[in-house]
Amino acid sequence: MTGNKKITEKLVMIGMYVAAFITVAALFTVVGYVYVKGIGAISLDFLLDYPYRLEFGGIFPQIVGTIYLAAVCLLFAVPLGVASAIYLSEYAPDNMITGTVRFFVECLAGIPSIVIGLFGLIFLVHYLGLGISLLSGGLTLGFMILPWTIRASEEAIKAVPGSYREASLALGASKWQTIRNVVLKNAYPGIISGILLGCGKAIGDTAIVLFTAGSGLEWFLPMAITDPVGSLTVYTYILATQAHTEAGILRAFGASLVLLTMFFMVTVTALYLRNRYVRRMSGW
Amino acid sequence: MAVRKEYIEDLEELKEKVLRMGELAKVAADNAIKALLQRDMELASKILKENSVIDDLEFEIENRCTRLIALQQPMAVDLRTIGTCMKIITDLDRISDLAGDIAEIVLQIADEPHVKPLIDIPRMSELSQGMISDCLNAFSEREIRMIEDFSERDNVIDALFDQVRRELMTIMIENPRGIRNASHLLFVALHLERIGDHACNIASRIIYMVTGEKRKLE
Amino acid sequence: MAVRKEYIEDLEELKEKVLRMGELAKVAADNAIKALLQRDMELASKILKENSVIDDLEFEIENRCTRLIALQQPMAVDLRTIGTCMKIITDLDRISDLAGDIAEIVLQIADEPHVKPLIDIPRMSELSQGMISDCLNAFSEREIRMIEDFSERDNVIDALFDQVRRELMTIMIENPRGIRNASHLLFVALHLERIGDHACNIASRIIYMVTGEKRKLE
Amino acid sequence: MSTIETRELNVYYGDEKVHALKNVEIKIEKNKVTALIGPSGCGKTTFLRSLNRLNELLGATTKGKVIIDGKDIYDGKEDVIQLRKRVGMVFQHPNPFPMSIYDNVAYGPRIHGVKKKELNGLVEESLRKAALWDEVKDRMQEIALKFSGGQQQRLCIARALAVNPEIILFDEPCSALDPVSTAKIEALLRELKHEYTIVIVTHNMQQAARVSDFTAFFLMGELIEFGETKELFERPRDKRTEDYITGRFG
Amino acid sequence: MSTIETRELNVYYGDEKVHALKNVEIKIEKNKVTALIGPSGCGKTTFLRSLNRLNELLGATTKGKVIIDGKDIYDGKEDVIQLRKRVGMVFQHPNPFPMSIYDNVAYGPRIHGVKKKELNGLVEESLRKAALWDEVKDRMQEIALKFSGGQQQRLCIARALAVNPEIILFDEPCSALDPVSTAKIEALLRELKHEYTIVIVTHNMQQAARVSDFTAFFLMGELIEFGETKELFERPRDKRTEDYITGRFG
Amino acid sequence: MGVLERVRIFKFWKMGESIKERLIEKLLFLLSLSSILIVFFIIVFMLKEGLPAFALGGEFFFGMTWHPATNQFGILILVLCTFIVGIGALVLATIIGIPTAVFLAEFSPEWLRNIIKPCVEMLVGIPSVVIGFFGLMVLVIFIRDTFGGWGESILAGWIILAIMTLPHVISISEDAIRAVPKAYKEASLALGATHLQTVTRVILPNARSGILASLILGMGNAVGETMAVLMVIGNPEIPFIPESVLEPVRVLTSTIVIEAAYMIWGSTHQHALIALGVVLFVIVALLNAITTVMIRKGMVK
Ligand SMILES: Nc1ncnc2c1ncn2[C@@H]1O[C@H](COP(=O)(O)OP(=O)(O)OP(=O)(O)O)[C@@H](O)[C@H]1O
Ligand SMILES: Nc1ncnc2c1ncn2[C@@H]1O[C@H](COP(=O)(O)OP(=O)(O)OP(=O)(O)O)[C@@H](O)[C@H]1O
Ligand SMILES: [Mg+2]
Ligand SMILES: [Mg+2]
Ligand SMILES: O=P([O-])([O-])[O-]
Repeated sequence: MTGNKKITEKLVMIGMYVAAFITVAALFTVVGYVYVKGIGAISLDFLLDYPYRLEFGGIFPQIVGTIYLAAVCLLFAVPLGVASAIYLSEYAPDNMITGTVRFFVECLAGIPSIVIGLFGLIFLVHYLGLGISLLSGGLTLGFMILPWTIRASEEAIKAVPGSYREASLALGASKWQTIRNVVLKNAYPGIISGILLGCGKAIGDTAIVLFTAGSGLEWFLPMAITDPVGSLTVYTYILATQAHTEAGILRAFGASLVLLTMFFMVTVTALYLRNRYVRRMSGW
Repeated sequence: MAVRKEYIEDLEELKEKVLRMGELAKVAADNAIKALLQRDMELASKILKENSVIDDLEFEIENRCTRLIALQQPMAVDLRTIGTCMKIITDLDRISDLAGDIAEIVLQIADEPHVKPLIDIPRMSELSQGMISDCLNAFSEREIRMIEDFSERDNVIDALFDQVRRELMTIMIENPRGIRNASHLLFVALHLERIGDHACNIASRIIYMVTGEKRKLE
Repeated sequence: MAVRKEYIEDLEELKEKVLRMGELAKVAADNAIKALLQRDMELASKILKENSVIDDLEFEIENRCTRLIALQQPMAVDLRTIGTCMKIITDLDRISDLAGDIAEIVLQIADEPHVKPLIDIPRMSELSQGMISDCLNAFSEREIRMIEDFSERDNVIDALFDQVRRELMTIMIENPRGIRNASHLLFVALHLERIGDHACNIASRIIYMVTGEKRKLE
Repeated sequence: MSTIETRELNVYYGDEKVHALKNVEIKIEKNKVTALIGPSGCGKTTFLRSLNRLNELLGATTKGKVIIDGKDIYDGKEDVIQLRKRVGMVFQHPNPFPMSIYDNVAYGPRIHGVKKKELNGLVEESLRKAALWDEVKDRMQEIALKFSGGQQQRLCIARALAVNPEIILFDEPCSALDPVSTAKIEALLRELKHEYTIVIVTHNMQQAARVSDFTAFFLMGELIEFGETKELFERPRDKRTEDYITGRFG
Repeated sequence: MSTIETRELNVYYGDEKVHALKNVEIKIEKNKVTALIGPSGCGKTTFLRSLNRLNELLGATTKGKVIIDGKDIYDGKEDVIQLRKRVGMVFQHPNPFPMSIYDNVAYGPRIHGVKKKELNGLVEESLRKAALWDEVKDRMQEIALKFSGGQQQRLCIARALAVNPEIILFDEPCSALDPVSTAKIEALLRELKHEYTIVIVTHNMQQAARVSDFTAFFLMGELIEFGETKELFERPRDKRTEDYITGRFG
Repeated sequence: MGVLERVRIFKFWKMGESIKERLIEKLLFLLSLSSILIVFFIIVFMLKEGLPAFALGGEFFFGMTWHPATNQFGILILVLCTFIVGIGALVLATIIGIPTAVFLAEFSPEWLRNIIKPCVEMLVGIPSVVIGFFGLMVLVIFIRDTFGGWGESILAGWIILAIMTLPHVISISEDAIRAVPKAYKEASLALGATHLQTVTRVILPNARSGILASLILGMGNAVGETMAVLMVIGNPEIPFIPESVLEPVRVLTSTIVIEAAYMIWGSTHQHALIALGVVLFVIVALLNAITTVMIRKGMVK
């Protein structure tokens, strides 16, 4: 190998190290900054109190509201999504129609959440008169993650080797028995991990919640499903853009910190499950 | 854990069959000379009748060998063993055929006494019997010590044959009435000499089987 | 497109070698009788010398067969062909040995005239030569028509042998001085009869090779 | 322990574009091993899979009759679940489920509602029949994928045995295995034929000749020759069979 | 056209947890075919890959010497690129690049800076040597993956030949092929040995006996016996070799 | 008689099975039908609601001014700015993301990969409001202090969006690179190619379609991203064509969020906003469709 070639190779290597470093640095900077800034805001009061105007009180209703929203969203999207995935990948005949259906599902998976939020605002909140509420917010979030759930479940189901299906059928198992005992049994970690990642999306979404669920500073817990509900993202957004006091900004950081922490818990669980699943499928 | 159990069992069975065939050929040759000595026509007919058993056995062994070779891809000592089996059964068959030839001679000359007391012919027979026995032992034990001296032993038989021939020739010249009997005895001696040769063939095959080296014993 | 080209070439080569060996054995047997008729000691020695060529050929063919079987997994007609080759070379070797035996006899009796004009012995030789030729043709052409009647042809040889024997016996009784020569001629006739038998063995092998059916010709 | 007979069996793939089996008529005897041989793509697998209607999974169209124990399995009345219970199958690549050894074998019986207390005995018996018991009896709870290819394949056999089939189909069961494992599976096949009717696809003619009683030779979707293995390999009747088994193909 | 000699060759995997080769000493002659046989997991592939240092990819640690033409390739001074140029390799599964036939063969020469105008001749010559030219000469621009397994494997051989190696390593080159393709590759090996030193791993003993001049038998990482193929298969010196080649293993 | 014998007598067949099978299939069908209907309904509904705005025709699609107060609804500049921000971010993400992906898939030591990979995966889903907040508090101020101007600018949008797009680009590219069969790599190395040659000549060409797909998908994400962008790009009242990267702009998403708060029900403004959403949706859907097709093609080949 000529010297020239060697030097080029060295340079390319250095370039790659730099790129990788930037990527990692981006994460650590953002997260680190939020944690460092936000840790000062964290106290029991902050976590358990109700907010009062822009710069007072805590974020208890927002934490609970975020959880409520995620719950409603999952309650709606998961059964529909998983069932659709099973039907599409195991039962639906492989023809033009299912092909088109899949294509649209894929498309919807990429729709910006803001557009879905707009739909929720106009259709659910106004046309159906559900108002700005937990129900509207949860459903709209559900719309957003529905295609995501379908896709993730389908992928997990497809990852189960066809040979398992054949083996089961050849043993005289019926189709549903095969799906339940072989396909789902092997796909469920993948499915759950997909759902959790969707859940993370729901927790982190701002625009939809802002349009359909509440204005962020709710100082009460929703008593009914038709009550408005607060959320950490909107709270952060409002404070970040409208509070101009130290205390307000600090609260925004505190809320971000809590939000990030919740998000990390969900994501780490999802990634853990997925890795275990991948390992298992690859034969260990 | 034993792999290819069936194959190894098949090989064992093959060897047993060969030994059985060897035993039968040996007994036939032995009986042929017994019948000659005692001019026992019944024994002679029995040998001829039993010849077909040996033929069938040869046929069966040959089929087994082909089957083993074609299907089991034997290698090294196994391949030599099977090759050896295929070859020595030809010799064994020839031995039993020669025994049959002797038996036929017995049937033709049993009605009159021999022109001379039979001494060297039994000696030849004894020697060749010993060689066959040793072959069979060597084969079953994979031990070639006792068959390495076959060249000398065959030489002894050849020498005896020459002696018998000269003797019978003299008798024929001296006693024309004994010519028929003598010429038959001459054939018997020739056949015994041939049995010795076949034993040598078998021995050199067995040496090859055990050591992997070709050595011609003659 | 020819698959396993090398294997098929090997098979062809094998067959050629066998044919060559057959040719050599046949020539040896033919020459042995020629030498006997003309009491040609030189020719007889030549036969004995060339015997080792045939032995080497047999050894080589056998090795080739083993190699082909062990490595190429022959099936059906190929397997039968190789098996047949392995077996008929034994018979061919025996034929050439018997030719050698006749040649040795020639060396012993060439110094004196034969006790009788040789008519039936050449007839026997001619017949057995014809049988060997037909075998070789049948083998190379895979055509068994000409060898299916070997039983009858062998019977003719056997009958001739009986006749020669009876004749020689009479001569011996009548002319004791001719006994040495006559007994040698007796052996020659016996050897020719054996050559016929070997030809029959070869023929039944070839029939098996071509048709896949065992038929005993005797 | 059943006979299989096909009448004018035709199988097509993809809207009859590929005619994979052409008028196959064969009679497979019970308690025998029948081998299917032929060059790649000749329809061996297709034939095998038409015997337990697993072909349907690949979108094949089947015409003609496959008569198992006197009943045509394509007459529309046959229950495919029952059929597949009676006709077990072992595939080319070992495909145990990613569960424990025990669960793999127990899978079929559980599906078919065998009682829990009978399960242990059944699992053991099946593993014994598959000559695997001694190797795994202390490792029943380990995940099947940890075992060697040969062990996995025998596990698949045990799994098939556990639902108590009458016929077992093997599609090149040894092609992914080393010679030692292959020898074990072959020995197993010889054992199993006393209780089951066995049909096996193989590319290896020596293997076919070693393990089978009958052999069928397929060529381009047609059944060219069918008969006793010994006969077929020693004296094939058809020139094409001979050319194939002597390696002169093409 | 080179000799290979190893001295106290030891190879470990995964932080020396697996001792895959133990003190292997062997001398491979030039212009001969040397076959490596042995049961699964005995280290054949590991040995082969230690000859072109492809083991390093799998995180293997190598100790001892591998001397090719008098130079130890593990002495730290050897340029691994040059080494691999001299020591070509053909893998178990045909792995042509998903490019045209032409580009596949031209890949190596291009990497090594062969001029464009020399390329055509080189490609043709390599394909001829690999006995593939006649089959592909009118289809040079077609993508390689369209061809049959056997053709792909010969293409891989042509690709290896194109960088003009001295030694070629084959790791079970026929195990994924049908008997007909196998026969062609074997014929090719016999041709190639006139120009190259060949080392081949095979599970098939008949194949080893058919194509090789020398054979090495490995067992659990050790070289048990090495010698002329004819000798080794007819008269193995070691009991373990004999047990293995006669199928009495274990 | 073994257990198997007894099992043979056991009656497996339960009448319920086949009915149950069919019920389950019907249920699954209904559920999947409803989710498909929801998807269709959302699309159709949005189209219908946006119709009055689309009816404006050229005025809507090619109008240069977006000023609801004066009933001017021209989206051209919005679309343009959206692409300016999106493409810039994508370029940044490509420059950093692709080498990172190659590094992760081919060169990184195992331990380092175990650190970087989870980071990238975490980065994917970090709530955009958090990143936007960070951008607002740090980046905007930094830009204002360093380069002058408002700080809330295209440049800030680029950087923030690049951070958000980066993980998508890296993950999908890395998967694509890893999906290239190891056999190709071994073959190339065995021919004496260096690792880098192998990567550039064999691995990257084979991962090409996957990598391109990752870029297009990244673009879709950038275009559709809302909160983070909204918080850092300034959003001037009346959108204009920017002349430098330090100027604030307004994109499709931010316009929707900001104006949805005060739109009047049933007004053209409302329809125009929905139409904006539809345009956004169509752009993203097109990009996604291209990606899907490319990934499919890559796999088939
Ligand atoms: N799912 C399928 N769709 C379309 N054609 C198919 C399908 N499966 C098989 N075929 C075609 O049907 C024919 C028979 O295939 P089959 O798999 O039965 O062959 P085979 O004898 O098992 O071959 P092999 O030995 O390679 O397994 C082939 O031409 C094949 O291309
Ligand atoms: N990448 C690896 N990491 C750890 N251990 C390995 C690795 N590759 C091989 N081994 C181990 O090294 C030993 C030798 O393996 P190798 O692949 O050389 O065997 P082989 O003789 O080629 O077997 P086969 O015939 O199955 O290909 C085996 O015990 C194997 O488990
Ligand atoms: Mg098949
Ligand atoms: Mg290997
Ligand atoms: O077969 P022979 O008796 O002539 O050796």
